[in-house]
Amino acid sequence: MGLSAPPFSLLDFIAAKHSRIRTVATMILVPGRSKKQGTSLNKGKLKEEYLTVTTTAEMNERDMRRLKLSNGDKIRLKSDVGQAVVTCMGKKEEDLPSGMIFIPYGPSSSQLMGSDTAASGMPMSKHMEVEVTKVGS
Amino acid sequence: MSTTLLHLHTQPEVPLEAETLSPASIAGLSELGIEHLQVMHGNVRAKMGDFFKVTGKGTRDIHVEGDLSKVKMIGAGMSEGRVFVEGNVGMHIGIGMSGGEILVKGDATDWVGPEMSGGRITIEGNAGHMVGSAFRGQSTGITGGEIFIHGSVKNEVGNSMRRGLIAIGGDAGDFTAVSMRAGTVIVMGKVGVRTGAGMVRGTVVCFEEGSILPSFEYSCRYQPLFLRLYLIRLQEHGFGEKIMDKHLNGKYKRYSGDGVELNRGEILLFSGQ
Amino acid sequence: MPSELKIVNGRIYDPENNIDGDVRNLCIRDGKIVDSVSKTASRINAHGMVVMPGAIDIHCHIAGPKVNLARKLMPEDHRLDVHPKTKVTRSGTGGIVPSTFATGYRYATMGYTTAMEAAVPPITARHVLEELDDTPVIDKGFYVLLGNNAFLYKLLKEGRKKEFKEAIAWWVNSVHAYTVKLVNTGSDELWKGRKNANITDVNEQIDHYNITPAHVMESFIEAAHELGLPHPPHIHCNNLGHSGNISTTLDTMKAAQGRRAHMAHVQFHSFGGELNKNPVSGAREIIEYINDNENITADVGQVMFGQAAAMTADAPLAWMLRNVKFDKWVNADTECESGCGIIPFTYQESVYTHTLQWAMGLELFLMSKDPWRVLLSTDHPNGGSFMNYPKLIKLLMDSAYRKEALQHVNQKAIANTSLPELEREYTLNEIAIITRAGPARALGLKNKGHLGVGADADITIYTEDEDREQMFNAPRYVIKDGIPVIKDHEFVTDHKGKILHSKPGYNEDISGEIEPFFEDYYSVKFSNYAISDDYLHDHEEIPTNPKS
Amino acid sequence: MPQASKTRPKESKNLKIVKDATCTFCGCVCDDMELTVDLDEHRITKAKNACVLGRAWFYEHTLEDRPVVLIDGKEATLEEGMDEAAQILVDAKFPITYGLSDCPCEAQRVAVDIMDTINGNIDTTTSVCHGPSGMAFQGVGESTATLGEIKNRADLVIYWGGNPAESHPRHFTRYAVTPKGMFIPNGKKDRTVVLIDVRKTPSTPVADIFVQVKPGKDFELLWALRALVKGKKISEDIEEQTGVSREILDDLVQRMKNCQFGVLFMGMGLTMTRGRHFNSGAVYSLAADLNEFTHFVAKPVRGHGNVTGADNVVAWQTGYPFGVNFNRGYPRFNPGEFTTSDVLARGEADAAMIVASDPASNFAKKAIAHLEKIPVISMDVKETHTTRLSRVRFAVATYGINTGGTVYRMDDVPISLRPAFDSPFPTDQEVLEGICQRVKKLLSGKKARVAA
Amino acid sequence: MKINKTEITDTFAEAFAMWGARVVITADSKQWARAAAASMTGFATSVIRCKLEAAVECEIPPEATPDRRPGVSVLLFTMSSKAIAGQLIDRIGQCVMTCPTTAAFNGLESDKTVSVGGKLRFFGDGYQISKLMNGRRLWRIPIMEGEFLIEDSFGIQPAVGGGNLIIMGSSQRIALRAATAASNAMREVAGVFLPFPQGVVGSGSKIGSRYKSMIASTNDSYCPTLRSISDKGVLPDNVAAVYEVVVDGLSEDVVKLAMCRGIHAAAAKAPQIITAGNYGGELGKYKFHLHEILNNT
Repeated sequence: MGLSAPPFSLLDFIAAKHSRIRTVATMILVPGRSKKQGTSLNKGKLKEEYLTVTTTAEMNERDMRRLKLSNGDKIRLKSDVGQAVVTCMGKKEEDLPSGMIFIPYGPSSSQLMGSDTAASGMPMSKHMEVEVTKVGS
Repeated sequence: MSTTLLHLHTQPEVPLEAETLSPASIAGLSELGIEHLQVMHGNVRAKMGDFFKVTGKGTRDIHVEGDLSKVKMIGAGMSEGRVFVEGNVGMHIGIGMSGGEILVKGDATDWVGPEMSGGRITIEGNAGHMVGSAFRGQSTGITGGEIFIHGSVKNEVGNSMRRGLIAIGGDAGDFTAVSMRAGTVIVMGKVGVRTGAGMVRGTVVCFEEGSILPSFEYSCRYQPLFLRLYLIRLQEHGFGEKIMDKHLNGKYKRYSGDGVELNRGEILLFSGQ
Repeated sequence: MPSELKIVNGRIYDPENNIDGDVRNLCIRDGKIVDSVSKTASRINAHGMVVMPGAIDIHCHIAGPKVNLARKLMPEDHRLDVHPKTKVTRSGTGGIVPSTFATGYRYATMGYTTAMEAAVPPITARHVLEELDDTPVIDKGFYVLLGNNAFLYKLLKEGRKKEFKEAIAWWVNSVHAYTVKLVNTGSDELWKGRKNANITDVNEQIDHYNITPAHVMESFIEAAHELGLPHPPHIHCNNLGHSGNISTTLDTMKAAQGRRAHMAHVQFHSFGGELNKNPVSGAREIIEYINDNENITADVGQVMFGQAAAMTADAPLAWMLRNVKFDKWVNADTECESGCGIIPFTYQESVYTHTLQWAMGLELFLMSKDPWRVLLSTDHPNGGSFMNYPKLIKLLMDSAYRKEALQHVNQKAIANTSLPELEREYTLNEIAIITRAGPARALGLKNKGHLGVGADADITIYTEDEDREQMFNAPRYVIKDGIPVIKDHEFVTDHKGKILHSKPGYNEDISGEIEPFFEDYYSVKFSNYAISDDYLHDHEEIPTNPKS
Repeated sequence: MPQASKTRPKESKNLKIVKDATCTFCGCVCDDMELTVDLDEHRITKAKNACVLGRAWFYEHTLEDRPVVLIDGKEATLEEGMDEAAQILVDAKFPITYGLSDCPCEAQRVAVDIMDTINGNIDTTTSVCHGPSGMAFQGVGESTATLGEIKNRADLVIYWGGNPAESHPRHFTRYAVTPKGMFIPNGKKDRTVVLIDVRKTPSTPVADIFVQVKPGKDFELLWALRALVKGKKISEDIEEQTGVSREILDDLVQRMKNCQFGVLFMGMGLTMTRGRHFNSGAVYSLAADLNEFTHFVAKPVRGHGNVTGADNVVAWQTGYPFGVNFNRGYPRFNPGEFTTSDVLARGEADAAMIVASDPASNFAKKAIAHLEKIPVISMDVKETHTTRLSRVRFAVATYGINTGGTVYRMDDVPISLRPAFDSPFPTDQEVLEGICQRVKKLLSGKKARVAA
Repeated sequence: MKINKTEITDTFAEAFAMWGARVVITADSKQWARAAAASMTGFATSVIRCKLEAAVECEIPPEATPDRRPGVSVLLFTMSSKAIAGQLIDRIGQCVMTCPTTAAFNGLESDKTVSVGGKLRFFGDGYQISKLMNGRRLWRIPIMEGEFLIEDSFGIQPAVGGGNLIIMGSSQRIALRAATAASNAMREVAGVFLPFPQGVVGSGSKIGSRYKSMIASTNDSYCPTLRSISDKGVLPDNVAAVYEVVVDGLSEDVVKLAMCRGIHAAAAKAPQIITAGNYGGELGKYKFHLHEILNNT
């Protein structure tokens, strides 16, 4: 039995709040682990493979179309505390909700993370609001 | 009324733990005696005089000047007297305080008044997380006293508080009054999410609409008379601009909760005249 | 160069050697008591002081996964009781579950030089050994929890008694345990497999195995007897904390059929009355049975008012307590081996059951006819901290103090005990028995608990004080392995104690039986399970006395 | 792993097989590795039973040509490195130690000793991993079990906010989903697997039920489940709030209450998002609530090989699991005050010893900026951003590959390591012991730091 | 001594030690506060039969009440400190809590307090909520209109009951005019109240009776109709009617002040005689000598 929540769109919701859409959008960045990140980490964090893996962001294809992005385009992610330029890759709409970006943990995601831990020791490492801008192909 | 003046002349390099900067410790001491009080500069034992110029012998009232944002535990354990700080303060201001008054003319950071049981702390600026909160593992937070923050605060205001009044003139972060046992938290600005999560008893008042957890239930829109008493008291303590007639005379939406606990707490959201 | 020490003019209490307060000298060389030492030996003048062997705690919970969970669980408790370092000792935190260093030092500051961790699931024994290595000053060992072991149950179900015995020996060897521990035998399967149920009777069938707790306990007692373990099975009976559990406790003692068995924290198992009603004291029935049956040893598990922590392999018990007081609760299931429950707890004078338990413990002590077999413990931290021992000693030695204490407790509870009529006062000699010589004998520790030639030079020297609590709270000197660790109440050096363990002999073939079971039902490889000798550090093997 | 196999050299003759070795890459700490070691090449050529991450771990940890010690970028001897490190630590007023999740307990114990000796501050990667779960544990406790118990008994397995297929690949296959157990004779067929996450991941296909929660709404969903389990009402807009319909919630509640032995595994999707420790606390509380109806446990799925060991060591030595400060000569604990991310971001630490971790790439910008300003001592098997900014850097042997020792699996089960081949690099433990001895010497006698 | 034409007898009013409490009733409007106060002070004229003497002390403007709503202050006296709590609980419970929009606050700072809200809270049937503000504990009792707010504890203090003036006039009209004037003046004094209707007593009593069941009976000495029958007759010939003005107060001083003002106000209306009632000084703790009051107040 496969119950599944209906799709919903964060982007639509956010779009209603921000009028300037198309090439700039506010999205939720969720960094996490991936197999590639895990395997490349063992080679070395200063090695190219790891750097490539941790600077590749996944995005819903519909969002990419809306932002006029295609696979391999460079985008700038900007949060309250920093920014990072990463490469974007499309994901099927049913696999990644609209409005969300996934990126493997690494120096790029750290650049965007605030230092406040809310008296827990843990910075908010997942779920960051970022502004997405296309910077080049 | 005479006061003892402590002026910060040297900024600490690392956090300075100065629980001796309190009426409880300086009372009756000479200037020299106060300068010789021990403080901890990181892992190094130091003297009050290494950082502060002291004027006047130890009285019940202390006046402190300087940017004390690296100075922790000011007013620790005080039961009487007054501490007046002209500047920012570090963590754990008023820790374990049972009486007297602390007034800070600047910002505070995390843990304002932990383990407080009486007295009053007023912060004219902003404060950080864990204002009037329990330390981790404690099932009971503050057991009395009043904490008045005129600016904004961050998360977990009044975590597990058992008694007392916390008033926030500005905004509060997430988990306001989380696991509250009883007592009152009044937020005059916006609140973050998950207000009152796990509260057993007690009252959270918000002047602005906020999100309500699914385990809280709406009960009515009414004028809580008791709240007028609190608001009048707060008007008398410098919140006059924030608390308007509409707040005194208006209606509040009452949500009872937390359903996962005893369900005897309440969130009161201001909802106009 | 040999290290020599001579303690002169002390009043010596050494019950094992029938010395009851005589003024004598003690000679020590290289950590052992000897006949004489050279003139260059350093001296301690113990004139007017009381000299006893170092005390031994036969039952406490001081190391391992459950203890560490409890530590992590209670930062608020540590915060209020810090343990600062000194120039020679490490820092730590105290409270009801102290850190390892604080545990060792605090035992030492009360004159204890040996303590036995009473409940260790074998799969986590490596953890226990690591912690014990960080527990300074005292010697220590542990009892391995085998009473709910799925593989052993399988053998019993199949009626393979010989393999059962071999497997026990394999386990004791593999984890470097001292003896076996049985806790609420048979309950684990019901707890984990039948939605938190519990065994209620020693003759009840255990799910899936067609055996009963009584049968399991009998089999263990028999196997331990045949293996000649230095200490018999250490048994935490069924139905702990339930009214009327005395019948279970009596049934359990009878199951020993005259063979040696140790009943742990017997106070918790001396409840009279009817199930689900208020308990009354059943201490008299229990102690009379123990008095009459020399095969039984017991530790009391005295309850002391104040902070405690239920910390037990008896998971259903912790669950019951959790439903009384909805506070933080830990449950930890260990695959094929054990359960565990932890609850912070406070014993209050005003509460009926708490007072009753306090009184029952004292009744057991005061009605005991053989101090060699009814030993002092609080089941730390279940009945209260080991730090309460001096106060407990005062309660036993000072009837006026006891009467005064009786005024402040729940009177309804006291009315259901015979404590007010008990006038007995323990003597210093008897205290030396229940805290030193008795535990040593029960444990089969020939070199401990006495001050005869050849004994370990673990010695405490007290300044005599009418207030026995004060006296036992702070020995003037504590000598461990011949080295004065505490002088004039202060630590003068750090010291590492050793691990005490036993190595019952067995036929290696048994591992061929166990290995397939591991492959099927354990989550670690069989070859990674047994613990290498590296984890023993300083250790001493206590010899077994096999019967076959 | 095709890339690794491409770089693998032709098999030489000097081979050794290590059976039942342990992989320390992730918190699964699988101890059933069969390693083929090329002793001439000093590398592992085959890691039978290892997952994709484990294979990378074993294949990639070869002996690199690096100096053992660099001081200010210049090569130095081990002794010089340890001297310099000890001096830095002793000179500091607020020295910190951080990391420790990728080294054995024996090394961790020495690290705590050093900080106790110098009245420093010690914290582990726990604080940015499941530290929030540790804090939640301190608030409400935990019903938990070893992984073997889950293999043997769990008929309802729920993963919340985690993606084990990519972070802990063998969690499914060795412990919790597919293996057959004592009362789970048919493996996965006898279990119901539920996955709750904000997005579909490679773990999703394993689930019988996938519940997609709106980002940042885990707590609300957990709270609603708690209320339903207790038979309380919940607000009608629950689907709007969380993205999960009432029908799905009711179904989930029934399954949880009626199962024989349930388990809730939580990932960092809970601890690292808004709510942090409260999210974990909600999971623990939900599991505790469910014990009124059946047997239920909850477990964090912990990350690094020995992060659980770090928790245990720090806890048994100090009473607290992480974020411990010794400034006053005894341990104190307060997450947010003594946790590394905070003491760096606030600019408080004045020297740092980083063992087996890489804060310079994982921490927030502000914290990294401060790390760049203070003297740093680092120990790592590879070059990292942290080793690069260190004043004293030690290249060390890899635990579990070159060295033995004890590690704790995510369920607190301790396991001894079986090293595969020797390394010319010192172990973390040796370096730490060298520093510890030196620090003790520098602070002996009158200079000893005592309690204040 | 004479004021204007009125003779002030050289005698004293004999008064008794009582225990007093002050309840501040607030409500959304003056009317509801008054209604509650009227109800609460009904049947509270004399301890002899009512067990309590009570009356409105004054009305309080919104700016002076704890919740900034219109308020009424009520004083309530009983003979013993034990009796007062029960009276407060009954009367607040039946007369204030039942009255729309009201709340009840303690109006006396005192070291000695009795639990009132602390008992009335049980009306909340377990749903009551306690609030502790600045050392004052308040109870919120859920009721049909919303919440009833009452303070947990009320201060009580020793008080004075039975201060009096006896006003004799040449006609009933003159005597009543003088008594009414006295009453009005006396009620202006803070801390006192006049327990009888409008403060004036037309049927003063003496202690005892020829009937066993009566502890008090008509004050025959002052009854004009008995001038010739009663042997104790004290009424001068020119007196046609007598009124008594009874005053209770929180202290001797306020009673004296009230009596002083009362004498002057009454005297201005020219009754024949102003005197006071006593029992020869045997029964009461306090003696208020009229001349002394007039000279010293």
